[in-house]
Amino acid sequence: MKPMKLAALLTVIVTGGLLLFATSDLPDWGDPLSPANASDLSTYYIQDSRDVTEVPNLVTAVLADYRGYDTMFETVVIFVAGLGILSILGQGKCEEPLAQPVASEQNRERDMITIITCRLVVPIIQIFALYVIAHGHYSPGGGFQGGVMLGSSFILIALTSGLPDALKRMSQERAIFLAGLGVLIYAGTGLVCMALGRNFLDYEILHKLMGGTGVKARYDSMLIVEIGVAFTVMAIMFIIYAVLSSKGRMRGGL
Amino acid sequence: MIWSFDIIVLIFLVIAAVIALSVRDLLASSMVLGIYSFLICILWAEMGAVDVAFTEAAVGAGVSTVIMIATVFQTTRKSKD
Amino acid sequence: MSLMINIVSGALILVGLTFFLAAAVGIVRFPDFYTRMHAAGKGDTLSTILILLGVALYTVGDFSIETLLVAIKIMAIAVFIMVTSPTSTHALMQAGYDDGIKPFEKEKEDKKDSEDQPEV
Amino acid sequence: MDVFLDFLIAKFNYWIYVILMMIGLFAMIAKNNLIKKLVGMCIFQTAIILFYVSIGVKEDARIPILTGHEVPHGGHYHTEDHERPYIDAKTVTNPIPHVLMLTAIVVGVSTLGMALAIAQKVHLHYDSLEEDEILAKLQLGNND
Repeated sequence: MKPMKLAALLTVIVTGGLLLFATSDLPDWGDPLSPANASDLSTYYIQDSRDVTEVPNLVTAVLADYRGYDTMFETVVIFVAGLGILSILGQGKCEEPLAQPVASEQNRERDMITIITCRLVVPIIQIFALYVIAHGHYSPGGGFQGGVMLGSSFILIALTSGLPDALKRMSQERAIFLAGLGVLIYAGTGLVCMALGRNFLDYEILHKLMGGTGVKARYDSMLIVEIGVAFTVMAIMFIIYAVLSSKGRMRGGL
Repeated sequence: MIWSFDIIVLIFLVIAAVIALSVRDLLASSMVLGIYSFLICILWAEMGAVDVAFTEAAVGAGVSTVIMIATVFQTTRKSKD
Repeated sequence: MSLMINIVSGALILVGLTFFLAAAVGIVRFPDFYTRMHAAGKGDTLSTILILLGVALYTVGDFSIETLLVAIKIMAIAVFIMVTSPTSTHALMQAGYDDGIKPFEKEKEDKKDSEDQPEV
Repeated sequence: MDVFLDFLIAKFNYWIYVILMMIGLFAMIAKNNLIKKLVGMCIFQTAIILFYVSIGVKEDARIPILTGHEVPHGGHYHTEDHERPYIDAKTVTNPIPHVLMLTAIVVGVSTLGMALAIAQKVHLHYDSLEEDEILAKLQLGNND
């Protein structure tokens, strides 16, 4: 293994030296007039996107509206990753004994203090996650962050009172259903736009269904899309944990 | 942006990365990777990317570390390098 | 009035940082796992709450509904930390106990070497 | 001294990103343990994301959330009637890199989960996470 390490070191030093040399051509850190910062596109987003969408958080506006196509397929990537993990490790057919003694499954006494605290804390986390999803237009947050927080609240249940307890609340089938539902909500919004005669994910036309003006339709459909993202992310985060912590058996766990 | 704060956090970042790769216990390695994620989260908050920092705080310190530890628990804790 | 609030909040933050320093010194200097977690759990919780209290007081300095809302949010964080931080310390201790870590005993250390300070 | 300090502030970030990236690359090539390789992958990935985010930084700029905005009540959204203040693009951080990288982080954690699942599968088959041991067992299997 020694020559391999030497070759790696050589590669890294050469590549790093070249990249360090190339940094002299980059614009200064924090330069407001660098090509990326002074481009017409970013100036447009900063100056005009609030008038067009009524959303003060520019990141949400660009994420869910202008770059909605990109975000939709990122959601699909997450969905596919969850399915891939399930198909690599899932099945629950593996017969080799558990790494830890089976006692951890049922008999091990769970700690009362942590369970009670988590019962206290999990609803607060979930409410805060819903707040993050719904308030993403005005503050940092949105579907991805809220979804991860919702997923981690289920992970917290699985960590304290055991994976079976968490699977009772969010079974594998339900998680996959919710993940698919999230993608369906996102793509369905786009398809409704198409059905009304505009391009895919061009929310402005949705005011015919929701009432109000085109601007309000964009504002509202961003929330719908974020909810779809949150469903997918929540379900997939929980599936990843549930599969990895139980080697795909969906029982036992940490 | 506060450049002095930035430089300090960046130096800590390199230290955390080196420790995460050089420690032989994989559990400790995952924990240090969680610290690394949190330092990056601080860095992004300082750079004005609040949404990215929020995501990293939820993902890096929450989910990423947990699934890493779950894998280490299910496989093996020892590492030869 | 504003100056008074600034002084009080600054003092609160300073006291909190002192406790933080004490907790950090405790983590380094205490002899075994349990005492270290003792220092970390108690010192961290108290100092974080004191610092957050100082920040909340500083925010209320120029009083309006918005700053009051921000202060209430900060205090909500403090309450959350007050519930969760001791629990996480307890869970860590429990895990260490289940794993069979022996607590530090003074007598055995004395037999080994008669130094005043226990080995870290 | 001032010239040197300005140069340091302007370029120090990029140097550290390159160093982090190279640490990750070295770990991915040279480390023997599969989990260590994944840790290296994480570090590499975050270095690239750091580079992207730092492109959008502007000196003395605010976060990309506009304030001074009153929420219209009762569904009255007359954008033409509102007096919008002119926003100087220099005072707001560039939001585009944030958007690109926000999704990259969440996709990154799901790919990390995928990689960990493959590592668990490898451990299930070869009972080891060390590269050389796995290769030795593969050789053994081929010789049969």
